[in-house]
Amino acid sequence: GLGKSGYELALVTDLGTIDDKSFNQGSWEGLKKYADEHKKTYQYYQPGEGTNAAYLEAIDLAVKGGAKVIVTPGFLFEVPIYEAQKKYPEVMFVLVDGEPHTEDYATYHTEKNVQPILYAEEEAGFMAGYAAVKDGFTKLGFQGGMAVPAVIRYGHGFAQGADVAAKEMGLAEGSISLMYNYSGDFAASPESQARAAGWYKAGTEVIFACGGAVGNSVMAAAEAAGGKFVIGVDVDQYAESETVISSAMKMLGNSVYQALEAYYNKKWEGGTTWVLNATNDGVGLAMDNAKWRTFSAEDYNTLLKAVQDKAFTINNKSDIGVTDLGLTYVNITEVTD
Amino acid sequence: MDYIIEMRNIVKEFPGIRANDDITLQIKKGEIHALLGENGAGKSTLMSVLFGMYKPESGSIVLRGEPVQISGPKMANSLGIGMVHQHFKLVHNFTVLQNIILGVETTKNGFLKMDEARKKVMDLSEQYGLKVDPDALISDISVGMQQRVEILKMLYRDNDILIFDEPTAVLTPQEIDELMEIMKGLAAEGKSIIFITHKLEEIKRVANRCTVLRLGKYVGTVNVSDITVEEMSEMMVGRKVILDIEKEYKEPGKPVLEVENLTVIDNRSKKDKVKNASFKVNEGEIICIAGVDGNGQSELIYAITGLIHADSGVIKILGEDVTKKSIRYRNTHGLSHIPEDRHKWGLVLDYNLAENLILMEYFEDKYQKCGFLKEPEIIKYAEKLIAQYDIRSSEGTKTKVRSMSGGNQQKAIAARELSRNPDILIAVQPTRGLDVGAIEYMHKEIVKARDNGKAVLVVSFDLSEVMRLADRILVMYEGEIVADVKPSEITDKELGLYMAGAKRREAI
Amino acid sequence: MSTIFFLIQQTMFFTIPLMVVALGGMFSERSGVINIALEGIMIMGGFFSILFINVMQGTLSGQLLLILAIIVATISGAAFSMLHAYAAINMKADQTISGTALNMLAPALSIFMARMIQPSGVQQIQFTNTFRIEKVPVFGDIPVIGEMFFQNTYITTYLGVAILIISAIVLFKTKFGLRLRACGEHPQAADAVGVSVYKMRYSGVAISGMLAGIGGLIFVVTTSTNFNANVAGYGFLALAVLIFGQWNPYRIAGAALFFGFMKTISATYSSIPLLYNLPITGYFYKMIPYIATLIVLVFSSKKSQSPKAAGIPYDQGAR
Amino acid sequence: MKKKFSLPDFTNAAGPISSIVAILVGLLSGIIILLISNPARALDGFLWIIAGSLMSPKDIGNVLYYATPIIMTGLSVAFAFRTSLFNIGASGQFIMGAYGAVLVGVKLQSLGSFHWIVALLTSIVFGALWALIPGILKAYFNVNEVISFIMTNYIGMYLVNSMVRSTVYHKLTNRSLPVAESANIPKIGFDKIFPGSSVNGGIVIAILISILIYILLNKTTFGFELKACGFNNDASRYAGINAKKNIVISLLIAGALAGMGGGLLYLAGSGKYIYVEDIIAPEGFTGISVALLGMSHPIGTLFAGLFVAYITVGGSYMQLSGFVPEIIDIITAIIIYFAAFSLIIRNVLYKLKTRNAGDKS
Ligand SMILES: Nc1ncnc2c1ncn2[C@@H]1O[C@H](COP(=O)(O)OP(=O)(O)OP(=O)(O)O)[C@@H](O)[C@H]1O
Ligand SMILES: Nc1ncnc2c1ncn2[C@@H]1O[C@H](COP(=O)(O)OP(=O)(O)OP(=O)(O)O)[C@@H](O)[C@H]1O
Ligand SMILES: [Mg+2]
Ligand SMILES: [Mg+2]
Repeated sequence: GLGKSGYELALVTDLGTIDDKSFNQGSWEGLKKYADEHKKTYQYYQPGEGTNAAYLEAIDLAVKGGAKVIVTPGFLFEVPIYEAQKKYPEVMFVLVDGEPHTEDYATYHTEKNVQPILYAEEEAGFMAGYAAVKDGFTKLGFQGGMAVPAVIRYGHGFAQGADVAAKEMGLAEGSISLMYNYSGDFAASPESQARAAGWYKAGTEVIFACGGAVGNSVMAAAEAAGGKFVIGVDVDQYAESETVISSAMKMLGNSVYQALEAYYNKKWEGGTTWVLNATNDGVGLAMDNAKWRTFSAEDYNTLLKAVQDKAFTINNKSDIGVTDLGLTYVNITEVTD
Repeated sequence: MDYIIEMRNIVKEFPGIRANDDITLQIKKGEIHALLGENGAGKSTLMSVLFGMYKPESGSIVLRGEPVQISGPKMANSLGIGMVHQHFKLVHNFTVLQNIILGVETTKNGFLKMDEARKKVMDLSEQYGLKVDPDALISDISVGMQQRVEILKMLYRDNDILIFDEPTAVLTPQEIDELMEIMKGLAAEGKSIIFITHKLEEIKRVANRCTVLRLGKYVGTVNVSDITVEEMSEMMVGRKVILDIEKEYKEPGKPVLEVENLTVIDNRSKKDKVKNASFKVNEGEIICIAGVDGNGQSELIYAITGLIHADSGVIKILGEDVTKKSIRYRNTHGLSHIPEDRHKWGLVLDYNLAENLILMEYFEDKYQKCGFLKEPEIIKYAEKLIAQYDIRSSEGTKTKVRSMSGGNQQKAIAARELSRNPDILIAVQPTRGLDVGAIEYMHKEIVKARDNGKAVLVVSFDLSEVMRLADRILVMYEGEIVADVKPSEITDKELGLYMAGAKRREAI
Repeated sequence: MSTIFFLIQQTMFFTIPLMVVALGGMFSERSGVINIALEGIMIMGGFFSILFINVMQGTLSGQLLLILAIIVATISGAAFSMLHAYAAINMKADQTISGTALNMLAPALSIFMARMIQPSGVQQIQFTNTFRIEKVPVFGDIPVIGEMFFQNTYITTYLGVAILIISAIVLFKTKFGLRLRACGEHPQAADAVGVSVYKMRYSGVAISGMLAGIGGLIFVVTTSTNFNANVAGYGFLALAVLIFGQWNPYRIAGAALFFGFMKTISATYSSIPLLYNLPITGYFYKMIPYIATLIVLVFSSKKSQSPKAAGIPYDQGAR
Repeated sequence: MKKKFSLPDFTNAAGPISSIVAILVGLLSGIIILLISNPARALDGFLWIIAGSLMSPKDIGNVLYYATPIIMTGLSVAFAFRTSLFNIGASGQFIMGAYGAVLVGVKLQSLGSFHWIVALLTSIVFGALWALIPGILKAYFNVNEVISFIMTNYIGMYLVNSMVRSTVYHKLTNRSLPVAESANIPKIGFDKIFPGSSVNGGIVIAILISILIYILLNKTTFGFELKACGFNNDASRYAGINAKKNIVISLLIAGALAGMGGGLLYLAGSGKYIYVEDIIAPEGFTGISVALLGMSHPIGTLFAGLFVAYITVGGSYMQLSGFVPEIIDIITAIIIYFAAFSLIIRNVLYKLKTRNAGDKS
């Protein structure tokens, strides 16, 4: 009886695991929540290696396992889903963080059975940077993980938010300092701990930690430094460390949940991309457990409204460098590779 | 009875061989008892059984009238049995003192107490005339001193049954004399000694009784005073052995190997190991280099064969300067070398016999074509050598050399080096550890090479070998050649004086 | 000045786990057993001790919890290392093979067990760090020294230093150390004077297991707030430190310090203006510790000597 | 002794036999682990492991595809073992080779049908050159190769990351650009035989190289020298062999093999890119396992690589029964652990043989 009993809902992980504190985990939690509430069988699959072919194989496996809906978190699935959407027209795909296209980016095409979800991470990052400066911080840090588009958008938004806030507050040009780095991995390591410790030592007050478990190393450094803070990412990370002052969130779980709900309620919107941003509550700043000194819930609501109303133009290009953003109030020290 | 130790009907098997087959050995208190037998006769095995390192398949051991089960060296020690092994068991980077106390350390609160140990060692050293430097590293001291350390190890443990497995194979004549005296002294104190050696005259000199083994079986026990050396060797081998070499005088031909003003400096100590040495070896001549181990013989040979480079001087083979040439070049231009340490240099133990037999020639056109080995040719050649030199092994050409006996390993090297038809044959300690039968064979081969007009250079610490083989003798002392004599013109005693540095030739 | 204090403190985070694990490896190799399984043992030690902290942190916290966790790490590391000891000593196995197997087994096993044990089925194990010492009483107030060594630290740092001193004493001043070294150099000699080679080798491997287990815990506690079945290759780096340190406790400490300092420089150069302003790329800084180690080795390796019998199974019958 | 009849030569067959015993023990422990984690589906899970990779031509094709790079890194490690050197640095050589292949694959598009050959040759050269550093350090400065390999693994990883970023970087995805179609290794019809899988001509190359290495080691004077150096460095010097040169050459070849592994994988046309991430390529460490399971014999390594790929593909199917794929790693680790016991198994076989021989005489 090989493969008789199936799993209706499936998730295929990319290079990370379902507890990577990032999009795999967020998506998995949404899927699990829906499945538990609605008594659906579910399973996740790990591909054999990080190639398009291997992702496709894992999708084959999920289909073989009886999947009706397959959630694929991460832009790495853009090309595999482009293939899979035609290969399995009767299977639904939820593509988180990406849109199907060919390998050379020449053709973008989304079939009816694919629900792509994109997030305006730059808006979440923007709000975090804005709030930090408004809260009185002038020495900021951004610690990304691998320089993938979502991480880059968070970081660029963060820098822009800080810039706007500084301008509003009438601070001098260049008065906000920003240490800026991508660690190159998503793992906790002594290197990331030491780098953050160095920044804190040199005066940095708050670091936006945006790279899965890299954040845990930043938190360890913040705890050691004393009186230093961390801004978490993706989900509200307040529980992971005393030093987490707030988190820039994208509602991964929610959106996956919603996509599944739409499917089972026959309201599937496949074929068109959901862009989740501040306007539709797809991204935001965690305020419930926030420890801002002066930045209040009211301030946040004002900010959120402004972002929703597109009062700011936020650059969301991920193929430029942070110094190309042309910021004047933020003095960026890019720790490049 | 009044035997201090009796091994009764001991049987010990290894995979495929019965190394001890129903052997009985009885030792009296205070006697020196020699154990005699060919290579592989089972002497070391029997002693390992006594020392608790092997568990025999059957048989019993009775110690001071009580049957005992010796479970290991630790127990053997506590029963008063000590052993100087054929291959010394010393930790090379420990000091003399550390080696002596290892296993019976005195401690206080878990920390080593070296002072007491040092005093006891120095006392023993004085009492028995066993001179050692307690703080020297084993790797820095001579083989003779290492042996004294081994003996001190036994005395330090208050052992009164002492086993010496081939202790003289590595010693100089003077050191052998000293050892003999020490052994006699120990016996006189009431200690019982088992003495393994291949040298019959040594047995004659010190032993009271002698037990002979052959092919793992007990042959008999005799009073040494009742028997001649010839009878003993016949008992051991089962036939008559002729050790005296028949060598006819030959007029030496033209020089083959010429060494001029050779100096070798040790990299580490910066001392010169060979000082300004000059000599010639001619066609049809055997030159023996005598001397105490560690006086530069090894370095001299290494420099000639190319294993280390000479710091100054010239080496010529057949008139050609090879001082700067590679090892391979020398090997292919007339030089053959039977090295002193057959396991370190002479053999690739994990290669089979055939592979070892072509080790110096695998690259010749006979054995390869376009870089591919010609297997049939190699096997054919190996089989020829095996037959010609009577190399015994379990699986012929396919035998892993590691599993062969020392004697046969030596034969394999000799076969390989002699069959290359060299102009100059260098043999270092060619008979070390071999039994009389094998020595006889080896000597014959060396003389045959000389008679065929080869130049032969032999290095040996064994004076009787030197006297027997040499057409001319060079003595090395502290890196210098201090004598150049004919064996007929010198006595053993005089040679010993040269070797000890007490005498040097007037001028060159 | 404060930059120097900072660099010293950070250097300790790299140095202490590397040194402790390398010292563990030293005991194993000095007894004659090559231990490339250090990485795997670190992972197992980290796994069990962090799991212990995770379970107990509701009821306990602070130094007591850390000390208990250290004990757990010690025991679990020692227990796991027995697999290597059994293979290497009793089964006379190729020590590289069994070490490789354990390095492969440890992460897979700890992910598997974490998923089995934890109700949420995740592989990461969370913990709250309640172990940092802001300032050691009395010592922390000593000028200069206090700030350098007794502020913002962990007891594991002092544990590491204690392990170094004890290791050196045990190795060079005790009967145990003498016998252990003899077994790694010339086991036949040790056996012939009644030293049990098996026992000494088991002890050596067990100590390496204990120290590597502790090292795994130290590594995780000081650098993260969760455990994810890896120690970032530090077991292999510790192996390199062991060789670099030529199997000698003091040299190992020196090698670990050197490497830790280089690592600190490469990770924190961005906050040291002098270094940040040099025209050197970040990737080059990342490579510096490894390149520097190679260069130092070129000048120091000529006379390097490993324990003679390390890696060779001891067979009583063989000669 | 006369031979009337004799047992098959178990002492020579002992290698394969002990590997097979290890595999059986490993699989047995796998069943136990499956039973512990979910007894109800353990049998299912186990059947997947055994048969999952034989279910369709696609799966068989994928076994061959996965086997290709690890056979190469396995050969690399095994080859160095033959000269008594522990190539724990195959990861660095592998990624260097991968970079060389990708560089040529992306940049030199005008090469036409030679493109893949040049790309592959570049990977060989890059891998070889990367192993040259530890080789020279070992031969001429006595630097322990284990430590320099570990160091060059890290240096290689950072260097490749840095070079990818400055030469063939795709910023949107933080990885290397895709190689040109012409740089992919020809499928030589495998896409027809094993449709849907990623297998390509690379496996044929890997098999040919295994055989080539076997011949090189066992039939040539060069192999004779290399092995002699590995077994006994002093004796080979005595025999006039240039041991230093051989260390360097041996590591050059080992590096070339690992680098070629990188080339074969990244030119496979399966959509593999070099990610700019600070993680050491795992293929090098898998190579150690494969070499050890294959008893450092080139042909053994070939089969060991196929076997590891076989249970890995089967293991991914096991997820259908709700098991995590880490179980495969556990099983493989156990297999390798028991493979280390081969000496004991060999001795048992030897005893059986000699007892038998003894009875007859
Ligand atoms: N550990 C062992 N395993 C297998 N066979 C052995 C072992 N030790 C000795 N033998 C065999 O037992 C026989 C006796 O060997 P032993 O070493 O006792 O001889 P010996 O009389 O001391 O010789 P020698 O004069 O060369 O020292 C030899 O044939 C040898 O091959
Ligand atoms: N592990 C082993 N397995 C099988 N046989 C062995 C083993 N060790 C030693 N032998 C056997 O022991 C015998 C003696 O070996 P050994 O090397 O001691 O020879 P030897 O004549 O004493 O030489 P040496 O001059 O080096 O002392 C050989 O016949 C060899 O076959
Ligand atoms: Mg003997
Ligand atoms: Mg002998």
